[in-house]
Amino acid sequence: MTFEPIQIAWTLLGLFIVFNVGLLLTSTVRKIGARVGKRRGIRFFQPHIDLIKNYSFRTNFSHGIMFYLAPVFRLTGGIGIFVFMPIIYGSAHFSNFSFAGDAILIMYFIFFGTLGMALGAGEGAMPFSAIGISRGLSQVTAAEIPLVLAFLAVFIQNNSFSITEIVAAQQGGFLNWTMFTNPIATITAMLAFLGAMMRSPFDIVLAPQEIPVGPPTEFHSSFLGVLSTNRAIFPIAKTILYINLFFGGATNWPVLILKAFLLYMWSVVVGTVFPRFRTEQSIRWFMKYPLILGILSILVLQLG
Amino acid sequence: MDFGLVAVVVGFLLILIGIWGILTQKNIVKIVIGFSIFDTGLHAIMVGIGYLKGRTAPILDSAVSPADALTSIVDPVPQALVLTAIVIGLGVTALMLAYVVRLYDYRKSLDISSYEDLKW
Amino acid sequence: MVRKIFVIILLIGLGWFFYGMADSFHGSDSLNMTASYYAENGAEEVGAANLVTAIVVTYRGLDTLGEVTILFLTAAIAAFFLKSKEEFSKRDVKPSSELLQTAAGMLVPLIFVLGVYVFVNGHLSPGGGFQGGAIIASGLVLLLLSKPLQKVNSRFFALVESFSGLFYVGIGVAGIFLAGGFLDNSILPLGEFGTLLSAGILPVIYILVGLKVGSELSGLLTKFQETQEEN
Amino acid sequence: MVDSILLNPIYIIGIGLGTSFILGFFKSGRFQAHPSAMHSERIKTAPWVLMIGALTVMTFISAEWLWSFLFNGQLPQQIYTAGFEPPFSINLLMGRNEAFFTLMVNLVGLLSGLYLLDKFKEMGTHALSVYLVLIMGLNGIIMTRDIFNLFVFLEIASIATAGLIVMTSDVKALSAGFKYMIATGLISGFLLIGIIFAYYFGGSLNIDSLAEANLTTVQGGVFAVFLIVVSLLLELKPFPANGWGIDAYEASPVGINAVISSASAGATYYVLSKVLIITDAKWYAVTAVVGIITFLGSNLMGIKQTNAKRMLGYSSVGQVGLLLVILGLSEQLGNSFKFIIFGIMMSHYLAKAGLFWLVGIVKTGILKDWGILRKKPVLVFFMGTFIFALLGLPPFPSFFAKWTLVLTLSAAGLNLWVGLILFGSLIEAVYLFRWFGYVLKLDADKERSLSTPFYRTFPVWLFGLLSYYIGYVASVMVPGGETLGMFYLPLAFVGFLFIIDRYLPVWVKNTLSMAAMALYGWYYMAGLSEFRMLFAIIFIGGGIVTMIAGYAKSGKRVGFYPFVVMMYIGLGGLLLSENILQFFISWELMTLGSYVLIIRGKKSMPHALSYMMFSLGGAFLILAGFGLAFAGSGVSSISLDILKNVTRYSGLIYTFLAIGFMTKTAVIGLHIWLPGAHAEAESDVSPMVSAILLKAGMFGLVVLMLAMGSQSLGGVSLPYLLGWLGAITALLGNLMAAFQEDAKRLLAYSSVGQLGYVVFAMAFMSHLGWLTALAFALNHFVFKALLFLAIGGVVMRTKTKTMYEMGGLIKRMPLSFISVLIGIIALSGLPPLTGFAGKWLSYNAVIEKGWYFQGFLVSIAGLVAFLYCFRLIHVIFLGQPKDKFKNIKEAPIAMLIPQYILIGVIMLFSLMPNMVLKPIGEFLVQYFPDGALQWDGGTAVSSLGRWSGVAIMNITIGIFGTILIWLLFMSRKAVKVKQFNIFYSGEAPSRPELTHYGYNFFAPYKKAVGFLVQPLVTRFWDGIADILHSISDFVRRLYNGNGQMYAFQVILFVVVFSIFTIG
Amino acid sequence: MSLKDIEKRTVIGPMGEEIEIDPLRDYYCAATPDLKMEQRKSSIPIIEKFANWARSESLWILAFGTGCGGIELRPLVTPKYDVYRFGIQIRATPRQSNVFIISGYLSVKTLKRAIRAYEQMPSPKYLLALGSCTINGGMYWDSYNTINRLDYYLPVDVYVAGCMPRPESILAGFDSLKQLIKDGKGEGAAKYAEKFEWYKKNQKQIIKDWDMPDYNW
Repeated sequence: MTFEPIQIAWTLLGLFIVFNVGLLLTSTVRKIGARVGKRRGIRFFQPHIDLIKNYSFRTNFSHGIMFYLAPVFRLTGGIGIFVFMPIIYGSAHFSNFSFAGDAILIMYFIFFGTLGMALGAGEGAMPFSAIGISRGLSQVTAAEIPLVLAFLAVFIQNNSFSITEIVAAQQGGFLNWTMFTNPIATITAMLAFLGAMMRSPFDIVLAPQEIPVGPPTEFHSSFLGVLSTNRAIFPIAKTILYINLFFGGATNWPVLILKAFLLYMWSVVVGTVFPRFRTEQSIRWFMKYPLILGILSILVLQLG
Repeated sequence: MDFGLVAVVVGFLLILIGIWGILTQKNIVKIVIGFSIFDTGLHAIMVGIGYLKGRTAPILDSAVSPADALTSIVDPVPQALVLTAIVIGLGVTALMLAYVVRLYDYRKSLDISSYEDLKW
Repeated sequence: MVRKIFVIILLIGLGWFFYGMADSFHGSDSLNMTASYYAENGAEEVGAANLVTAIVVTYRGLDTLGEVTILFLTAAIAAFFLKSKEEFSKRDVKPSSELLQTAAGMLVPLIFVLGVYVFVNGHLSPGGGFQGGAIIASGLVLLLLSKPLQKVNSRFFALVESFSGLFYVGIGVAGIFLAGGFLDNSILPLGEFGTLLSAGILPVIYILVGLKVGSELSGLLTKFQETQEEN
Repeated sequence: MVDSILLNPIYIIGIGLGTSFILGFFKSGRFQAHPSAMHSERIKTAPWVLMIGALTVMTFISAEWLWSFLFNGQLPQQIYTAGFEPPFSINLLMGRNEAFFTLMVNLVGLLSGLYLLDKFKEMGTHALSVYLVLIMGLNGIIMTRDIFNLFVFLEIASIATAGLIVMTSDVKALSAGFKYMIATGLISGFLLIGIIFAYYFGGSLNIDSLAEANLTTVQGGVFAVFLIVVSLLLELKPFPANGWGIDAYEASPVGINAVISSASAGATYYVLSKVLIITDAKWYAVTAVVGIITFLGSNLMGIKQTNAKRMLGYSSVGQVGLLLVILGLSEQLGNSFKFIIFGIMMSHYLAKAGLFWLVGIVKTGILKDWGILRKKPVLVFFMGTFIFALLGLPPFPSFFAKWTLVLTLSAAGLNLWVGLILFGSLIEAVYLFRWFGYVLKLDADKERSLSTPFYRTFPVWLFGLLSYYIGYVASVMVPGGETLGMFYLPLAFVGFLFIIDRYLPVWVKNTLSMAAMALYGWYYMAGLSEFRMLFAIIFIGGGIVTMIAGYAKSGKRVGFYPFVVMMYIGLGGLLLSENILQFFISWELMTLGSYVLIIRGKKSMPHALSYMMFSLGGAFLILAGFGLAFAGSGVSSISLDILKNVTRYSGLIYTFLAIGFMTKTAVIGLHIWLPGAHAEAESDVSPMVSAILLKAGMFGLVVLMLAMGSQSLGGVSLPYLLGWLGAITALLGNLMAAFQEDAKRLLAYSSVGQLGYVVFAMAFMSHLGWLTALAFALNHFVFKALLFLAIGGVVMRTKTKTMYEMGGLIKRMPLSFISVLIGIIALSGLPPLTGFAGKWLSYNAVIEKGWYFQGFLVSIAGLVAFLYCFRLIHVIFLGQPKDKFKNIKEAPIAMLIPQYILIGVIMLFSLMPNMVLKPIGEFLVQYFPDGALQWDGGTAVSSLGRWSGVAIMNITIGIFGTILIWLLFMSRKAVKVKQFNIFYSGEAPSRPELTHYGYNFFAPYKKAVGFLVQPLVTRFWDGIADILHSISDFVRRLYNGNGQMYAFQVILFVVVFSIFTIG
Repeated sequence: MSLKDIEKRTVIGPMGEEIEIDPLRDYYCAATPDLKMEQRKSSIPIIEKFANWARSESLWILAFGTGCGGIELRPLVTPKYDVYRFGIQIRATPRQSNVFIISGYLSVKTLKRAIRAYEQMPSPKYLLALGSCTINGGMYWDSYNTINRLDYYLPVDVYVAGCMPRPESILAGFDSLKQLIKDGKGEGAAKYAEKFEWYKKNQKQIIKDWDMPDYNW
């Protein structure tokens, strides 16, 4: 596929939509949390205000070059995932730059942001952020175990890495979504999804009481602004990836937003029910049930 | 009565006695004596080997003329060899005794087991 | 005690082996190939009456040279090996008994004469250089026993020993140029069979060997005597 | 040399005896028989000069004869004594063998005589004559053809040796001499019985006529033959019954030791080969069995030794055992028997004498304080030469001999013998290299001076240079030797480097070696085929780049450059070799060079020893594999493609060669040498060893797999096994790396993991698998060299390797930070850089091949790689800077230049991956046609997905740039704050050390997954080492030092021997 | 952080050389707040008004409870008062918060931590003082170790009277703060930067063990 400049405009549009959807999703989730506590909760555009406030701080200071670049790495990671993935099946405009790579690229691009964040937190010389980073990395790599197995199952099933082909295979009724053709793989993927979403039971990384907000402690004003921009885009981009691989992708924006919202809710619901894991508990947990399920999902394919 | 066989058998017995002496005696002088018994047994065998029944010593004098030497003398070669062997035996024993003297100078003990410095 | 049992077992094994050898030996009735050759033409090739001496000195001359070297070796090793005690001469040992002294006075010259006779006509009658040398040495032992204090000049023995050895090798090397090969005795004419001056250079060699053995053994004995301790 | 005036050999005997008798004339200096000479008056040097003169004449005669045999076509000459034909008188023979052996004996006699000058002065003229008679006796033994005369000369030699042992004149020597006399007395007794019975049955005393009488068929003759053979064997100190020999070695003065170990062992050995002709085939087999038991037994016991002379005693008894084995198998070896004997005998002869002389120079018997030898580097060089010659490493004759031995034995199907011989030499290598390690590393007490007068060093010099010359001669004579031309020029350059090594500064030598390597690469490597060119780039190109770091060092670095160049010659040789001989020589040269490089590190002695043991073990496995291939392929050529048409044992060959190569790629189980060796090596050696040397093993696997395809052994398909092995190594290697506290050890374990990944990818035997492997090899070289150089620079500045002691170095060493950052991005496979290409290709290969679970393991290993990468960069560069490193400077410029060249290379590969992957793909199509990768423009399209390195790089930079501009605009004047300006809940931190989180960085991971990385493999190998040590300790108790015990053992040997042969 | 920790010391470097360490100089940035940056306003008034609006509508309070007023803040997040509606949130780190509530008497020791926390917040930042003890020392006005006028040490934007005001009055305080910010008069940080020496003199007068740099970034 040749690369026309107009494609950039469409991608920016897609990005803007996802950015706003992300912010709104976070506010709706916090509103639901408040409603559960019989509180009216925040205004649904409060995240927007917080973002603008963060950008409008006057003074800031930097711990060093890597601290300065960490938010840039982080946001590049977030946007990169969105950019390299076809969002809306069928529309050429919204398949962004997916010609550059396939699902493997996205799987590994997630770590680009993590590395940047980790380096910035490290440069901040704040011991607690370093502890947060070490916990975060351990958990993320442990969460990768079921993720790799689930993704492998999908790639084997469709005998292709390119997301468009995988989504194409799932069109025509929800019965041939991967959720139904290979349910075990989907369950494993969903468990892995929890690990990556930084929500309890796997939120020890940002545990407010123990280490003040973990890695991003030292980030403030515009640095924090860039980070929270990524906080909006990155979860949604990952959810889109899961939608494309397991839940039949989306042919139009409303379906996409609905599915994203439901998947997002899955991690929120589990979060409110389960208490927080210690890091080695989460590692051991990922090496128990999700691992067995993942192996099963591949064996099912091989035998079936 | 074949004296050759007698000599050989006696020689072997002497060798066994000599070896018994070497292996069991603790006193190094007795070991050296064991060695000389061993040597004597050896020389007995060597001489015994050369013996031919009913023949005389290989000296060509009035009794044995050079002409009929072939049928009347004993095999001279082992006797020549035994001469050399005896002298070698002597040399070895003399050297061993010299060792015994020097060992005694150092440790004032004749027991073989007190000279076990070099081991393992 | 356990060691003795092992040794007995070992000797039984060895004995069984020797028994095997012994009963494989059942005497031969005729001379074998080499012995018969010596018997036939030993006399006129070498010209020595005593065939054993013929073999010892000429046919297997190298062995005898080896012989002499071994003796020389033993003497040399003993020389640099046994340190003589400094206070040798001051030993207060009591003189030997009267009987021994007079008997030694009489017998020693006789023994020396016998020794010389044995190695001079070694090629005629039984005996030869080694036996003669040994007899001389035994005479010396008698001498040493009888007069313990009497100092014997070992320098003399060393000189005799070296001279005779050197001459022996000289004769051997001469054999290459003058006669058939190394240690060949036909440097001198074989002479008339049975007489004293027969068998070419053989008697000379045997005399030299006799002198050498005699001086070496006596040197050795004096060496042992010097290292005697009082106790 | 006009052959007419050839001196009659009998003069050797004549002069020997004559001079010793003349020596009798001189007043025996030491102890004047006459009591008047109280003090021990020094003898004038006249008698000594006389003896040396006699010895020179004797050497001249044998040299003259050997010369005429070799070049003037002289025929063997019989020498008759007493003017009569042989059976009736003693005859001597001067053939080619006799000339060779007499020259050996006389030469070592002359040199030892020279060596023992001060000892002789002390002992007096008698010792001189005894010594001269000993040498004359040995000549007699070799030349005589009469069995009784042989007995006489044997007696002369043993009595003279017994006498000379006592020259050190202490109670140890005396007791050793006495035991020696007891044992030799018994042996000569048995020999005499044997001779007299042989005469009785055979009818004559001449060996040739006894041979015709073929005694073994005569009824009693077997006994005679048995006794003769057993006593000659006993004379050679066979294993169970050689306590007396070992004590003699330990006690006697060093010059005499040299004579005993080389001259008399050689002479007695030749006698045995002479006498064996009167026996039949059974006795040859028996000799071989006794030989192999001696070889294994004495080498095994050598392990536990702490005294130098006793250890060398064990080693020389072992070598004689090896000679017996070869003699025993002589007719299976056929016409190459002579060459093998020549090779092994010469190197044993030269090396043993040389090592004994060195013991004399260093004067201390205890191995551990041999560090003093480092005061004279030349002597260290020669000691290395002798040890390598003894063990059969390349430039020396024993290497070519062992090579031909293994080939001919495996061709003859005697694989068990090959195994035993190689196992024995491996054990011998253990204690010899340990000793060499003590010399190089242990610090000796400074004030002890090392006196090296000329008369003591000249013999060492002569024999050292001789072993090189004989090595050259052997290299010409070995079958296939003519193809070794490619090594002469490079090795000459190494020699040149040795010479100038002590005089030129580092930068001259560095430029010189780099120029030479560039030339070597250009001249030899121009026409290489595809994948060898890839490896050439890694080996030679990479070598040059990493050597730039050498400029950072100052001073002279004696002994570094010759071995660096030797290593690269070995690596280059691997690529250039067409036949297995060239391949094996290059492999050994590379191991040799890298061993010396590794041992230069401060605490690297134990690691270098384990490195050498694994490499040698691997090399012997490869040798055995080549032997089997040579036998299995039927055709008698040694070209590399015999691997292609192997008919028999193909599974076994594949396993041997694969394991041999994998000792170099440090796969799990064979990896314990790697962390120590790479971590302790110097800062510019580690990149070379880690990034380049490991690829040699990979190159070997490439050659093996391309030639033999996928084999199976016992029903199990080997590539499948390799696949699992590679995957497990990748995971465990990376996991172990994640828990290391020492930076270089972390990188070393990461190399284990990465190489496991390569082995895994190659095991696919599919186009994509191999494409991944080769692309990854190139990547691994680039980023591993980069990381090691960067960390080397940091370690050079901070003088510590423990990570948590460092911290916050980004502020002081920004350039190193950047190179480590790029290094870890490439290593962990993050998209924009080249690492991702490897990851993507491996996913394609896994799905296409169907090895899902191994693929899963490898991808998890990749993630764990990300963990330790971050740990490396965080704990060293980020976090709190420590007081100690407040004003350290940036890494030296010489270390930075290669780093930034490598970064350029990474960027180039990331931007244009097709530049690398397309040519490799085209090459691989010949071997693995299906599943190739299509390329349109910059995008690689496989059957499963697509990947365009260029597009990803551009898009990422695009996004990164826009966000960076946005952030720069938003936070313009950010204040630069320092390390304690952090939010510490209202408090302020007290000291940097307390606020740096680095120690046990992945504690939760260790709690959860710790059980996977228990050091099982290390415990396994330590267990084996302990077993060997305990066996050695148990067996050596056999020699309890009691003379009677030794006599008992001698007779036991005779009885047991008789049961086996005649029973 | 005790006085002992800021003493000068010498350390041996990797090459064995002596290194002079002065903790105050080496560990802390010596810069003082830049007045121009503190008073930086966007050139276009409409953007500044919008920014002020956003700043007022998203007040992140630094969790720093001193004295008895702290307990009053907890009910704010309960359903009864629910300050989230007004965009007010409690943040754990000063780096990310712009409102600092001092809710009780300030002993000299707590003052030191309060100063450090206040200075670590990015500006614009606002200080809310609750209760009489904070404002003028209250019943502890004559105690030996509490401060009497908070304003001498830190620029206070809004005072909320009451001997610990109830949540409703705190909400009223917030409203007046929001109004203050919207009118562009929330310039406490600028005042602090302007009269920096004066503030520092007062602070050093009362805090004897001054072991901090002048301005804690």
